[in-house]
Amino acid sequence: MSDAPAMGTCDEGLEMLFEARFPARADRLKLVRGSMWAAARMCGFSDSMAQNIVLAVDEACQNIIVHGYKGREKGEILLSVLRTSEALHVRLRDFAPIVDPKSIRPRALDDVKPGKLGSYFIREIMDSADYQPSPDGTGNLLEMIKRMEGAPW
Amino acid sequence: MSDAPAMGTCDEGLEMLFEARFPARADRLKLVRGSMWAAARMCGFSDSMAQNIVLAVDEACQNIIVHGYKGREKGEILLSVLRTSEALHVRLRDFAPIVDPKSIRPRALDDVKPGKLGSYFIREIMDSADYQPSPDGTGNLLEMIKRMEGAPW
Amino acid sequence: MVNNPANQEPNVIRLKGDIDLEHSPGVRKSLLSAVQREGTLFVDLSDVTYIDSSGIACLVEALQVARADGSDLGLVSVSMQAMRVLELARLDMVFPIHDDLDAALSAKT
Amino acid sequence: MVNNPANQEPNVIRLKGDIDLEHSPGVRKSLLSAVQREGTLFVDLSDVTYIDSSGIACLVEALQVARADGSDLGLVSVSMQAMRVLELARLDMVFPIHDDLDAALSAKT
Ligand SMILES: Nc1ncnc2c1ncn2[C@@H]1O[C@H](COP(=O)(O)OP(=O)(O)O)[C@@H](O)[C@H]1O
Ligand SMILES: Nc1ncnc2c1ncn2[C@@H]1O[C@H](COP(=O)(O)OP(=O)(O)O)[C@@H](O)[C@H]1O
Repeated sequence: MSDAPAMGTCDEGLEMLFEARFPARADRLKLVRGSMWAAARMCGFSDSMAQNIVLAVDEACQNIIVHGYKGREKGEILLSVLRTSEALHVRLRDFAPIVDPKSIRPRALDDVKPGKLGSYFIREIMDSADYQPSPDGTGNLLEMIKRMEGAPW
Repeated sequence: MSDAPAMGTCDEGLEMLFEARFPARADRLKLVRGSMWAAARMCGFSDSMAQNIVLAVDEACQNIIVHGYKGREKGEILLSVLRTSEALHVRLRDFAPIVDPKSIRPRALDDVKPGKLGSYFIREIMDSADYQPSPDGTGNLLEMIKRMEGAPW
Repeated sequence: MVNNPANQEPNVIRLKGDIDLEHSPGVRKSLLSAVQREGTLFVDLSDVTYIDSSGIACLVEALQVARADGSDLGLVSVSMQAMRVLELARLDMVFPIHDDLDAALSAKT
Repeated sequence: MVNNPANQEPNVIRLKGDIDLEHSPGVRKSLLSAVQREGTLFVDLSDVTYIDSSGIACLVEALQVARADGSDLGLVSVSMQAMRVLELARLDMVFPIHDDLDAALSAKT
Protein backbone atom coordinates (compact mmCIF):
# COMPACT_ATOMS: atom_id res chain seq x y z
CA MET A 1 0.00 0.00 0.00
CA SER A 2 1.60 3.28 -1.00
CA ASP A 3 1.74 6.17 1.41
CA ALA A 4 0.27 8.63 -1.08
CA PRO A 5 -2.28 10.90 0.63
CA ALA A 6 -5.24 12.63 -1.08
CA MET A 7 -8.23 10.69 -2.28
CA GLY A 8 -11.86 9.90 -1.52
CA THR A 9 -13.01 10.55 -5.01
CA CYS A 10 -11.10 9.45 -8.07
CA ASP A 11 -11.41 9.00 -11.82
CA GLU A 12 -14.68 9.27 -13.77
CA GLY A 13 -16.85 10.59 -10.93
CA LEU A 14 -16.29 7.40 -8.95
CA GLU A 15 -16.30 7.82 -5.20
CA MET A 16 -14.08 5.42 -3.26
CA LEU A 17 -15.87 3.60 -0.44
CA PHE A 18 -12.88 1.53 0.66
CA GLU A 19 -10.00 -0.55 -0.60
CA ALA A 20 -8.66 -3.74 0.91
CA ARG A 21 -5.46 -5.64 0.30
CA PHE A 22 -5.08 -9.21 1.50
CA PRO A 23 -3.12 -12.40 0.89
CA ALA A 24 -4.78 -14.68 -1.67
CA ARG A 25 -5.75 -17.34 0.87
CA ALA A 26 -9.05 -19.04 1.61
CA ASP A 27 -8.96 -18.00 5.28
CA ARG A 28 -8.89 -14.28 4.42
CA LEU A 29 -12.15 -14.13 2.48
CA LYS A 30 -14.26 -13.85 5.63
CA LEU A 31 -12.36 -10.67 6.52
CA VAL A 32 -13.66 -9.00 3.38
CA ARG A 33 -17.25 -10.24 3.33
CA GLY A 34 -18.46 -8.01 6.18
CA SER A 35 -17.03 -4.85 4.64
CA MET A 36 -18.44 -5.74 1.26
CA TRP A 37 -21.90 -6.26 2.73
CA ALA A 38 -21.80 -2.93 4.57
CA ALA A 39 -20.64 -1.14 1.41
CA ALA A 40 -23.51 -2.63 -0.60
CA ARG A 41 -26.00 -1.62 2.10
CA MET A 42 -24.51 1.88 2.05
CA CYS A 43 -25.39 2.03 -1.67
CA GLY A 44 -29.01 1.29 -0.82
CA PHE A 45 -29.11 -2.39 -1.81
CA SER A 46 -31.49 -4.58 0.21
CA ASP A 47 -30.05 -7.00 2.75
CA SER A 48 -30.56 -9.95 0.40
CA MET A 49 -29.13 -8.19 -2.63
CA ALA A 50 -26.17 -7.10 -0.49
CA GLN A 51 -25.65 -10.76 0.46
CA ASN A 52 -25.76 -11.71 -3.23
CA ILE A 53 -23.17 -9.05 -4.04
CA VAL A 54 -20.95 -10.41 -1.24
CA LEU A 55 -21.28 -13.85 -2.83
CA ALA A 56 -20.32 -12.58 -6.29
CA VAL A 57 -17.22 -10.79 -4.96
CA ASP A 58 -16.26 -13.80 -2.83
CA GLU A 59 -16.57 -16.09 -5.88
CA ALA A 60 -14.37 -13.81 -7.96
CA CYS A 61 -11.75 -13.82 -5.16
CA GLN A 62 -11.96 -17.62 -4.94
CA ASN A 63 -11.29 -17.90 -8.66
CA ILE A 64 -8.19 -15.74 -8.24
CA ILE A 65 -6.98 -17.91 -5.35
CA VAL A 66 -7.78 -21.28 -6.95
CA HIS A 67 -7.27 -20.72 -10.69
CA GLY A 68 -5.08 -17.60 -10.79
CA TYR A 69 -2.50 -18.10 -8.06
CA LYS A 70 -3.26 -21.87 -7.87
CA GLY A 71 -2.67 -21.82 -4.14
CA ARG A 72 0.70 -20.10 -4.31
CA GLU A 73 1.22 -18.54 -0.88
CA LYS A 74 2.63 -15.16 -1.87
CA GLY A 75 -0.21 -13.96 -4.06
CA GLU A 76 -2.25 -10.97 -3.08
CA ILE A 77 -5.58 -9.43 -4.00
CA LEU A 78 -6.50 -5.75 -4.08
CA LEU A 79 -10.19 -5.00 -3.75
CA SER A 80 -11.49 -1.52 -4.58
CA VAL A 81 -15.09 -0.66 -3.89
CA LEU A 82 -16.40 2.49 -5.55
CA ARG A 83 -19.71 4.03 -6.45
CA THR A 84 -21.25 6.50 -8.79
CA SER A 85 -24.73 7.90 -8.21
CA GLU A 86 -26.04 4.98 -10.25
CA ALA A 87 -23.94 1.91 -9.60
CA LEU A 88 -21.59 0.03 -7.31
CA HIS A 89 -18.24 -0.78 -8.92
CA VAL A 90 -16.05 -3.54 -7.51
CA ARG A 91 -12.54 -3.97 -8.87
CA LEU A 92 -10.31 -6.93 -8.16
CA ARG A 93 -6.64 -6.66 -9.02
CA ASP A 94 -4.29 -9.64 -8.92
CA PHE A 95 -0.75 -10.41 -10.04
CA ALA A 96 -1.39 -13.95 -11.31
CA PRO A 97 -0.89 -15.02 -14.95
CA ILE A 98 -3.11 -13.11 -17.38
CA VAL A 99 -6.54 -14.75 -17.78
CA ASP A 100 -8.08 -15.45 -21.16
CA PRO A 101 -11.70 -14.40 -20.59
CA LYS A 102 -12.83 -16.97 -23.16
CA SER A 103 -11.54 -19.71 -20.85
CA ILE A 104 -14.17 -18.81 -18.26
CA ARG A 105 -17.25 -20.80 -19.12
CA PRO A 106 -20.05 -21.02 -16.56
CA ARG A 107 -21.89 -24.32 -16.36
CA ALA A 108 -24.95 -25.11 -18.44
CA LEU A 109 -28.13 -24.43 -16.52
CA ASP A 110 -29.58 -27.94 -16.45
CA ASP A 111 -26.27 -29.58 -15.68
CA VAL A 112 -26.27 -30.81 -12.06
CA LYS A 113 -22.61 -31.22 -11.15
CA PRO A 114 -20.39 -30.01 -8.36
CA GLY A 115 -18.25 -27.35 -10.13
CA LYS A 116 -18.36 -24.26 -12.36
CA LEU A 117 -20.87 -22.45 -10.21
CA GLY A 118 -18.71 -19.45 -9.27
CA SER A 119 -18.58 -17.64 -12.60
CA TYR A 120 -22.27 -18.47 -13.08
CA PHE A 121 -23.18 -16.76 -9.78
CA ILE A 122 -21.10 -13.73 -10.73
CA ARG A 123 -22.95 -13.32 -14.04
CA GLU A 124 -26.36 -13.94 -12.48
CA ILE A 125 -25.83 -11.40 -9.69
CA MET A 126 -23.83 -8.56 -11.24
CA ASP A 127 -24.83 -6.47 -14.26
CA SER A 128 -21.37 -6.88 -15.73
CA ALA A 129 -18.03 -8.50 -14.94
CA ASP A 130 -15.25 -7.70 -17.39
CA TYR A 131 -11.49 -7.84 -17.45
CA GLN A 132 -9.98 -4.38 -17.89
CA PRO A 133 -6.41 -3.61 -18.91
CA SER A 134 -4.34 -3.71 -15.72
CA PRO A 135 -2.47 -0.47 -14.90
CA ASP A 136 0.97 -1.90 -15.71
CA GLY A 137 0.11 -4.80 -17.99
CA THR A 138 0.81 -7.47 -15.36
CA GLY A 139 -1.83 -9.59 -13.71
CA ASN A 140 -5.55 -8.95 -14.01
CA LEU A 141 -8.13 -6.33 -13.23
CA LEU A 142 -11.70 -7.59 -13.08
CA GLU A 143 -14.40 -4.93 -12.83
CA MET A 144 -17.87 -5.90 -11.67
CA ILE A 145 -20.72 -3.41 -11.81
CA LYS A 146 -24.11 -3.58 -10.12
CA ARG A 147 -26.68 -0.89 -10.84
CA MET A 148 -28.46 0.47 -7.82
CA GLU A 149 -32.10 -0.41 -7.32
CA GLY A 150 -34.13 2.49 -8.63
CA ALA A 151 -31.28 3.88 -10.73
CA PRO A 152 -32.63 5.33 -13.98
CA TRP A 153 -31.28 2.75 -16.46
CA MET B 1 -2.49 1.57 -2.99
CA SER B 2 0.65 0.53 -4.82
CA ASP B 3 0.63 -2.29 -7.32
CA ALA B 4 3.61 -4.05 -5.72
CA PRO B 5 3.00 -7.82 -5.57
CA ALA B 6 4.59 -10.23 -3.02
CA MET B 7 3.53 -10.18 0.60
CA GLY B 8 1.55 -12.08 3.19
CA THR B 9 4.26 -11.97 5.75
CA CYS B 10 6.38 -8.90 6.37
CA ASP B 11 8.82 -7.41 8.85
CA GLU B 12 9.55 -8.89 12.29
CA GLY B 13 7.67 -12.17 11.85
CA LEU B 14 4.40 -10.29 11.49
CA GLU B 15 1.83 -11.96 9.27
CA MET B 16 -0.50 -9.62 7.40
CA LEU B 17 -4.18 -10.43 7.84
CA PHE B 18 -5.50 -7.53 5.74
CA GLU B 19 -5.06 -3.87 5.02
CA ALA B 20 -7.78 -1.35 4.33
CA ARG B 21 -7.63 2.16 2.95
CA PHE B 22 -10.61 4.47 3.29
CA PRO B 23 -11.58 8.14 3.30
CA ALA B 24 -11.48 9.68 6.79
CA ARG B 25 -15.25 10.06 7.07
CA ALA B 26 -17.70 8.99 9.75
CA ASP B 27 -19.79 6.98 7.29
CA ARG B 28 -16.86 4.71 6.36
CA LEU B 29 -16.18 3.32 9.83
CA LYS B 30 -18.93 0.71 9.57
CA LEU B 31 -17.16 -0.71 6.50
CA VAL B 32 -14.13 -1.55 8.60
CA ARG B 33 -15.78 -2.84 11.77
CA GLY B 34 -16.89 -6.18 10.30
CA SER B 35 -13.43 -6.99 8.94
CA MET B 36 -11.80 -5.98 12.19
CA TRP B 37 -14.14 -8.26 14.15
CA ALA B 38 -13.47 -11.22 11.86
CA ALA B 39 -9.70 -10.64 12.09
CA ALA B 40 -9.85 -10.60 15.91
CA ARG B 41 -11.91 -13.79 15.91
CA MET B 42 -9.36 -15.36 13.56
CA CYS B 43 -6.71 -14.66 16.22
CA GLY B 44 -8.74 -16.64 18.73
CA PHE B 45 -10.25 -13.74 20.69
CA SER B 46 -13.71 -14.37 22.13
CA ASP B 47 -16.73 -12.69 20.54
CA SER B 48 -16.88 -10.06 23.28
CA MET B 49 -13.16 -9.34 23.24
CA ALA B 50 -13.33 -9.10 19.44
CA GLN B 51 -16.14 -6.53 19.87
CA ASN B 52 -13.97 -4.60 22.32
CA ILE B 53 -11.08 -4.61 19.87
CA VAL B 54 -13.42 -3.31 17.14
CA LEU B 55 -14.40 -0.50 19.52
CA ALA B 56 -10.78 0.44 20.25
CA VAL B 57 -9.89 0.57 16.54
CA ASP B 58 -13.07 2.52 15.73
CA GLU B 59 -12.25 5.06 18.49
CA ALA B 60 -8.73 5.53 17.15
CA CYS B 61 -10.15 6.12 13.64
CA GLN B 62 -12.68 8.60 15.05
CA ASN B 63 -9.87 10.53 16.70
CA ILE B 64 -8.07 10.75 13.36
CA ILE B 65 -11.25 11.96 11.63
CA VAL B 66 -12.30 14.44 14.33
CA HIS B 67 -9.02 15.71 15.80
CA GLY B 68 -6.47 14.85 13.10
CA TYR B 69 -8.14 15.80 9.84
CA LYS B 70 -10.77 17.94 11.66
CA GLY B 71 -13.39 16.88 9.15
CA ARG B 72 -11.36 17.80 6.08
CA GLU B 73 -12.85 15.80 3.22
CA LYS B 74 -9.68 14.61 1.50
CA GLY B 75 -8.04 12.82 4.42
CA GLU B 76 -7.51 9.11 4.33
CA ILE B 77 -6.75 6.33 6.77
CA LEU B 78 -4.69 3.20 6.19
CA LEU B 79 -5.44 0.31 8.51
CA SER B 80 -3.04 -2.64 8.68
CA VAL B 81 -4.00 -5.70 10.69
CA LEU B 82 -1.17 -8.11 11.46
CA ARG B 83 -0.44 -10.88 13.89
CA THR B 84 2.43 -12.74 15.44
CA SER B 85 1.93 -16.04 17.24
CA GLU B 86 1.36 -14.03 20.40
CA ALA B 87 -0.47 -10.82 19.57
CA LEU B 88 -2.70 -8.89 17.22
CA HIS B 89 -1.11 -5.70 15.88
CA VAL B 90 -3.28 -2.93 14.44
CA ARG B 91 -1.59 0.00 12.72
CA LEU B 92 -3.35 3.20 11.73
CA ARG B 93 -1.57 5.53 9.35
CA ASP B 94 -2.84 9.04 8.61
CA PHE B 95 -1.55 12.14 6.85
CA ALA B 96 -2.90 14.70 9.30
CA PRO B 97 -0.70 17.09 11.33
CA ILE B 98 1.71 15.28 13.65
CA VAL B 99 0.11 14.50 17.04
CA ASP B 100 1.83 15.29 20.31
CA PRO B 101 1.09 12.13 22.34
CA LYS B 102 1.17 14.21 25.54
CA SER B 103 -1.90 16.10 24.28
CA ILE B 104 -3.97 12.91 24.49
CA ARG B 105 -5.35 12.78 27.99
CA PRO B 106 -8.13 10.31 28.76
CA ARG B 107 -10.77 11.46 31.23
CA ALA B 108 -10.45 10.91 34.97
CA LEU B 109 -12.29 7.79 36.04
CA ASP B 110 -14.88 9.35 38.34
CA ASP B 111 -15.61 12.24 36.03
CA VAL B 112 -19.07 11.80 34.49
CA LYS B 113 -19.06 13.98 31.40
CA PRO B 114 -19.85 13.48 27.74
CA GLY B 115 -16.35 13.55 26.16
CA LYS B 116 -12.82 12.11 26.34
CA LEU B 117 -13.98 8.50 26.38
CA GLY B 118 -12.30 7.35 23.18
CA SER B 119 -8.67 7.36 24.28
CA TYR B 120 -9.77 5.89 27.61
CA PHE B 121 -11.44 2.92 25.84
CA ILE B 122 -8.35 2.38 23.71
CA ARG B 123 -6.11 2.17 26.78
CA GLU B 124 -8.52 -0.03 28.69
CA ILE B 125 -8.95 -2.52 25.83
CA MET B 126 -5.55 -2.73 24.17
CA ASP B 127 -2.28 -3.72 25.83
CA SER B 128 -0.51 -0.82 24.19
CA ALA B 129 -1.22 2.08 21.84
CA ASP B 130 1.82 4.08 20.81
CA TYR B 131 2.78 6.48 18.07
CA GLN B 132 5.61 5.10 15.93
CA PRO B 133 7.77 7.11 13.55
CA SER B 134 5.85 7.29 10.25
CA PRO B 135 7.68 5.82 7.24
CA ASP B 136 8.33 9.20 5.60
CA GLY B 137 8.06 11.57 8.57
CA THR B 138 4.64 12.93 7.53
CA GLY B 139 1.42 12.21 9.39
CA ASN B 140 1.07 9.63 12.12
CA LEU B 141 1.41 5.92 12.68
CA LEU B 142 -0.41 4.59 15.73
CA GLU B 143 0.32 0.99 16.66
CA MET B 144 -2.05 -0.85 18.98
CA ILE B 145 -1.19 -4.30 20.29
CA LYS B 146 -3.44 -6.85 21.97
CA ARG B 147 -1.94 -10.06 23.32
CA MET B 148 -3.84 -13.19 22.49
CA GLU B 149 -5.70 -14.97 25.24
CA GLY B 150 -3.46 -17.77 26.44
CA ALA B 151 -0.29 -16.21 24.98
CA PRO B 152 2.68 -16.87 27.27
CA TRP B 153 3.33 -13.32 28.53
CA MET C 1 -31.05 6.21 14.63
CA VAL C 2 -34.33 6.82 16.31
CA ASN C 3 -37.43 4.79 15.76
CA ASN C 4 -40.62 5.76 17.55
CA PRO C 5 -43.80 3.86 16.74
CA ALA C 6 -46.87 6.08 17.15
CA ASN C 7 -48.56 3.85 19.73
CA GLN C 8 -45.76 4.12 22.24
CA GLU C 9 -45.35 5.98 25.52
CA PRO C 10 -44.16 9.47 24.64
CA ASN C 11 -41.34 9.33 27.17
CA VAL C 12 -39.80 6.21 25.60
CA ILE C 13 -37.19 6.64 22.87
CA ARG C 14 -36.20 3.58 20.91
CA LEU C 15 -32.75 3.71 19.35
CA LYS C 16 -31.73 1.29 16.65
CA GLY C 17 -28.77 0.25 14.54
CA ASP C 18 -25.23 1.50 15.06
CA ILE C 19 -24.96 4.52 17.37
CA ASP C 20 -21.60 5.62 16.05
CA LEU C 21 -19.80 8.75 14.88
CA GLU C 22 -22.08 8.84 11.82
CA HIS C 23 -25.39 8.62 13.67
CA SER C 24 -24.66 10.16 17.08
CA PRO C 25 -25.34 13.77 16.04
CA GLY C 26 -28.93 12.85 15.08
CA VAL C 27 -29.40 10.76 18.21
CA ARG C 28 -28.09 13.60 20.38
CA LYS C 29 -30.68 16.01 18.98
CA SER C 30 -33.54 13.55 19.46
CA LEU C 31 -32.51 12.75 23.03
CA LEU C 32 -32.05 16.38 24.08
CA SER C 33 -35.35 17.51 22.60
CA ALA C 34 -37.17 14.54 24.15
CA VAL C 35 -35.69 15.29 27.57
CA GLN C 36 -36.71 18.92 27.27
CA ARG C 37 -40.23 17.96 26.16
CA GLU C 38 -40.92 14.97 28.41
CA GLY C 39 -38.73 15.30 31.47
CA THR C 40 -37.91 11.78 32.64
CA LEU C 41 -37.03 9.59 29.67
CA PHE C 42 -36.50 5.89 28.97
CA VAL C 43 -34.12 4.98 26.20
CA ASP C 44 -34.77 1.52 24.79
CA LEU C 45 -31.57 -0.01 23.41
CA SER C 46 -32.95 -3.43 22.33
CA ASP C 47 -32.30 -2.77 18.64
CA VAL C 48 -28.93 -1.11 19.08
CA THR C 49 -26.33 -3.21 17.25
CA TYR C 50 -23.27 -1.14 18.22
CA ILE C 51 -22.47 1.85 20.39
CA ASP C 52 -19.21 3.77 20.72
CA SER C 53 -17.92 6.70 22.80
CA SER C 54 -19.86 9.20 20.70
CA GLY C 55 -23.10 7.32 21.40
CA ILE C 56 -22.30 7.05 25.11
CA ALA C 57 -21.54 10.79 25.15
CA CYS C 58 -25.08 11.53 23.85
CA LEU C 59 -26.60 9.44 26.64
CA VAL C 60 -24.45 11.12 29.30
CA GLU C 61 -25.29 14.60 28.03
CA ALA C 62 -29.03 13.85 27.99
CA LEU C 63 -28.78 12.34 31.48
CA GLN C 64 -27.11 15.50 32.77
CA VAL C 65 -29.71 17.78 31.20
CA ALA C 66 -32.47 15.60 32.69
CA ARG C 67 -30.97 15.57 36.18
CA ALA C 68 -30.32 19.32 36.12
CA ASP C 69 -34.11 19.62 35.67
CA GLY C 70 -34.95 17.17 38.45
CA SER C 71 -35.83 14.45 35.91
CA ASP C 72 -33.91 11.30 35.04
CA LEU C 73 -32.90 9.13 32.09
CA GLY C 74 -33.15 5.34 32.30
CA LEU C 75 -31.76 2.73 29.93
CA VAL C 76 -33.91 -0.24 28.91
CA SER C 77 -32.99 -3.61 27.32
CA VAL C 78 -29.29 -2.88 27.16
CA SER C 79 -27.51 -5.26 24.75
CA MET C 80 -24.36 -7.15 25.76
CA GLN C 81 -22.15 -4.90 23.64
CA ALA C 82 -23.70 -1.70 25.02
CA MET C 83 -23.44 -3.00 28.59
CA ARG C 84 -19.77 -3.80 28.10
CA VAL C 85 -19.15 -0.29 26.81
CA LEU C 86 -21.06 1.24 29.75
CA GLU C 87 -19.00 -0.87 32.14
CA LEU C 88 -15.74 0.12 30.46
CA ALA C 89 -16.80 3.74 30.94
CA ARG C 90 -17.76 3.00 34.58
CA LEU C 91 -21.22 4.34 33.75
CA ASP C 92 -23.18 1.17 34.51
CA MET C 93 -23.77 2.46 38.04
CA VAL C 94 -24.61 5.98 36.90
CA PHE C 95 -27.64 5.26 34.67
CA PRO C 96 -30.76 3.54 36.01
CA ILE C 97 -30.86 0.32 33.97
CA HIS C 98 -34.07 -1.69 33.44
CA ASP C 99 -34.46 -5.18 31.93
CA ASP C 100 -37.48 -4.22 29.88
CA LEU C 101 -40.04 -1.48 29.35
CA ASP C 102 -42.56 -2.92 31.79
CA ALA C 103 -39.95 -2.88 34.55
CA ALA C 104 -38.93 0.66 33.59
CA LEU C 105 -42.48 2.05 33.53
CA SER C 106 -43.46 0.41 36.81
CA ALA C 107 -40.23 1.61 38.49
CA LYS C 108 -41.22 5.12 37.42
CA THR C 109 -44.57 5.17 39.22
CA MET D 1 -17.88 -26.91 9.94
CA VAL D 2 -19.63 -29.94 11.24
CA ASN D 3 -21.27 -30.20 14.59
CA ASN D 4 -22.83 -33.48 15.65
CA PRO D 5 -24.21 -33.78 19.16
CA ALA D 6 -23.94 -37.37 20.43
CA ASN D 7 -27.67 -37.74 21.08
CA GLN D 8 -28.68 -37.13 17.50
CA GLU D 9 -29.91 -39.40 14.73
CA PRO D 10 -26.82 -40.83 13.05
CA ASN D 11 -28.07 -39.93 9.58
CA VAL D 12 -28.39 -36.23 10.42
CA ILE D 13 -25.38 -33.97 9.82
CA ARG D 14 -25.54 -30.48 11.26
CA LEU D 15 -23.40 -27.90 9.49
CA LYS D 16 -22.56 -24.61 11.12
CA GLY D 17 -20.83 -21.30 10.43
CA ASP D 18 -19.55 -20.23 7.03
CA ILE D 19 -19.37 -23.05 4.47
CA ASP D 20 -16.84 -21.30 2.26
CA LEU D 21 -13.60 -22.01 0.44
CA GLU D 22 -11.84 -22.35 3.82
CA HIS D 23 -14.23 -24.87 5.36
CA SER D 24 -15.66 -26.75 2.36
CA PRO D 25 -12.86 -29.34 2.15
CA GLY D 26 -13.64 -30.51 5.71
CA VAL D 27 -17.38 -30.43 5.08
CA ARG D 28 -16.93 -32.45 1.87
CA LYS D 29 -15.10 -35.22 3.71
CA SER D 30 -17.71 -35.38 6.48
CA LEU D 31 -20.59 -35.49 4.02
CA LEU D 32 -19.07 -38.15 1.79
CA SER D 33 -18.12 -40.42 4.67
CA ALA D 34 -21.56 -40.00 6.25
CA VAL D 35 -23.29 -40.86 2.97
CA GLN D 36 -21.12 -43.93 2.57
CA ARG D 37 -21.81 -44.99 6.16
CA GLU D 38 -25.48 -44.11 6.53
CA GLY D 39 -27.00 -44.12 3.06
CA THR D 40 -29.79 -41.56 3.09
CA LEU D 41 -28.66 -38.41 4.88
CA PHE D 42 -30.25 -35.22 6.21
CA VAL D 43 -28.10 -32.13 6.27
CA ASP D 44 -29.32 -29.56 8.80
CA LEU D 45 -28.39 -26.03 7.71
CA SER D 46 -30.00 -24.07 10.58
CA ASP D 47 -26.67 -22.81 11.90
CA VAL D 48 -25.12 -22.07 8.51
CA THR D 49 -24.36 -18.36 8.33
CA TYR D 50 -23.01 -18.32 4.77
CA ILE D 51 -22.63 -20.73 1.88
CA ASP D 52 -20.85 -20.23 -1.45
CA SER D 53 -20.29 -22.28 -4.61
CA SER D 54 -17.69 -24.45 -2.90
CA GLY D 55 -20.21 -25.34 -0.18
CA ILE D 56 -22.95 -26.01 -2.73
CA ALA D 57 -20.51 -28.21 -4.67
CA CYS D 58 -20.01 -30.41 -1.56
CA LEU D 59 -23.76 -30.86 -1.22
CA VAL D 60 -24.17 -31.71 -4.90
CA GLU D 61 -21.33 -34.22 -4.83
CA ALA D 62 -22.72 -35.94 -1.74
CA LEU D 63 -26.20 -35.99 -3.31
CA GLN D 64 -24.82 -37.67 -6.43
CA VAL D 65 -22.94 -40.29 -4.43
CA ALA D 66 -26.09 -40.98 -2.39
CA ARG D 67 -28.34 -41.30 -5.44
CA ALA D 68 -25.85 -43.54 -7.27
CA ASP D 69 -26.33 -45.89 -4.29
CA GLY D 70 -30.12 -45.67 -4.32
CA SER D 71 -30.08 -43.38 -1.25
CA ASP D 72 -30.86 -39.67 -1.06
CA LEU D 73 -29.69 -36.45 0.60
CA GLY D 74 -32.21 -33.99 2.03
CA LEU D 75 -31.66 -30.45 3.25
CA VAL D 76 -33.25 -29.29 6.52
CA SER D 77 -33.87 -25.77 7.93
CA VAL D 78 -32.34 -23.98 4.97
CA SER D 79 -31.51 -20.34 5.82
CA MET D 80 -32.59 -17.45 3.59
CA GLN D 81 -29.05 -16.93 2.29
CA ALA D 82 -28.55 -20.64 1.54
CA MET D 83 -31.96 -20.85 -0.15
CA ARG D 84 -31.11 -17.88 -2.35
CA VAL D 85 -27.85 -19.52 -3.38
CA LEU D 86 -29.62 -22.83 -4.12
CA GLU D 87 -32.18 -20.94 -6.21
CA LEU D 88 -29.46 -19.05 -8.09
CA ALA D 89 -27.89 -22.45 -8.88
CA ARG D 90 -31.32 -23.82 -9.90
CA LEU D 91 -30.80 -26.57 -7.33
CA ASP D 92 -33.80 -25.79 -5.14
CA MET D 93 -35.83 -28.35 -7.11
CA VAL D 94 -33.04 -30.93 -7.13
CA PHE D 95 -32.60 -31.45 -3.37
CA PRO D 96 -35.48 -32.62 -1.15
CA ILE D 97 -35.92 -29.65 1.23
CA HIS D 98 -37.57 -29.99 4.65
CA ASP D 99 -38.67 -27.23 7.03
CA ASP D 100 -37.32 -29.01 10.10
CA LEU D 101 -35.93 -32.31 11.32
CA ASP D 102 -39.32 -33.71 12.36
CA ALA D 103 -40.65 -33.12 8.86
CA ALA D 104 -37.53 -34.67 7.36
CA LEU D 105 -37.57 -37.79 9.55
CA SER D 106 -41.29 -38.40 9.07
CA ALA D 107 -40.99 -37.87 5.28
CA LYS D 108 -38.32 -40.57 5.32
CA THR D 109 -40.55 -43.25 6.83
N1 LIG E 1 -9.29 -15.76 -12.09
C1 LIG E 1 -9.20 -16.84 -12.95
N2 LIG E 1 -8.01 -17.21 -13.45
C2 LIG E 1 -7.91 -18.27 -14.28
N3 LIG E 1 -8.96 -19.02 -14.68
C3 LIG E 1 -10.17 -18.71 -14.21
C4 LIG E 1 -10.36 -17.60 -13.31
N4 LIG E 1 -11.67 -17.53 -13.02
C5 LIG E 1 -12.26 -18.55 -13.68
N5 LIG E 1 -11.39 -19.26 -14.41
C6 LIG E 1 -11.68 -20.44 -15.26
O1 LIG E 1 -13.10 -20.51 -15.46
C7 LIG E 1 -13.62 -21.77 -15.01
C8 LIG E 1 -15.02 -21.59 -14.40
O2 LIG E 1 -14.92 -20.95 -13.13
P1 LIG E 1 -16.06 -21.14 -12.03
O3 LIG E 1 -17.37 -21.04 -12.70
O4 LIG E 1 -15.82 -20.18 -10.93
O5 LIG E 1 -15.98 -22.65 -11.55
P2 LIG E 1 -14.89 -23.47 -10.74
O6 LIG E 1 -14.06 -22.46 -9.98
O7 LIG E 1 -15.74 -24.33 -9.86
O8 LIG E 1 -14.11 -24.24 -11.77
C9 LIG E 1 -12.59 -22.28 -14.04
O9 LIG E 1 -12.62 -23.70 -13.94
C10 LIG E 1 -11.29 -21.76 -14.63
O10 LIG E 1 -10.82 -22.59 -15.66
N1 LIG F 1 -5.47 11.51 16.36
C1 LIG F 1 -5.46 12.62 17.13
N2 LIG F 1 -5.00 13.78 16.65
C2 LIG F 1 -4.99 14.88 17.43
N3 LIG F 1 -5.43 14.93 18.71
C3 LIG F 1 -5.91 13.81 19.24
C4 LIG F 1 -5.96 12.60 18.50
N4 LIG F 1 -6.48 11.65 19.29
C5 LIG F 1 -6.76 12.24 20.46
N5 LIG F 1 -6.43 13.55 20.45
C6 LIG F 1 -6.57 14.51 21.59
O1 LIG F 1 -6.84 13.76 22.77
C7 LIG F 1 -8.08 14.17 23.37
C8 LIG F 1 -8.79 12.99 24.01
O2 LIG F 1 -9.32 12.14 23.02
P1 LIG F 1 -10.56 11.19 23.35
O3 LIG F 1 -10.32 10.56 24.66
O4 LIG F 1 -10.72 10.25 22.21
O5 LIG F 1 -11.81 12.12 23.55
P2 LIG F 1 -12.65 13.07 22.59
O6 LIG F 1 -12.39 12.58 21.18
O7 LIG F 1 -14.04 12.86 23.03
O8 LIG F 1 -12.14 14.45 22.84
C9 LIG F 1 -8.86 14.81 22.25
O9 LIG F 1 -9.78 15.75 22.73
C10 LIG F 1 -7.75 15.44 21.40
O10 LIG F 1 -7.38 16.69 21.91
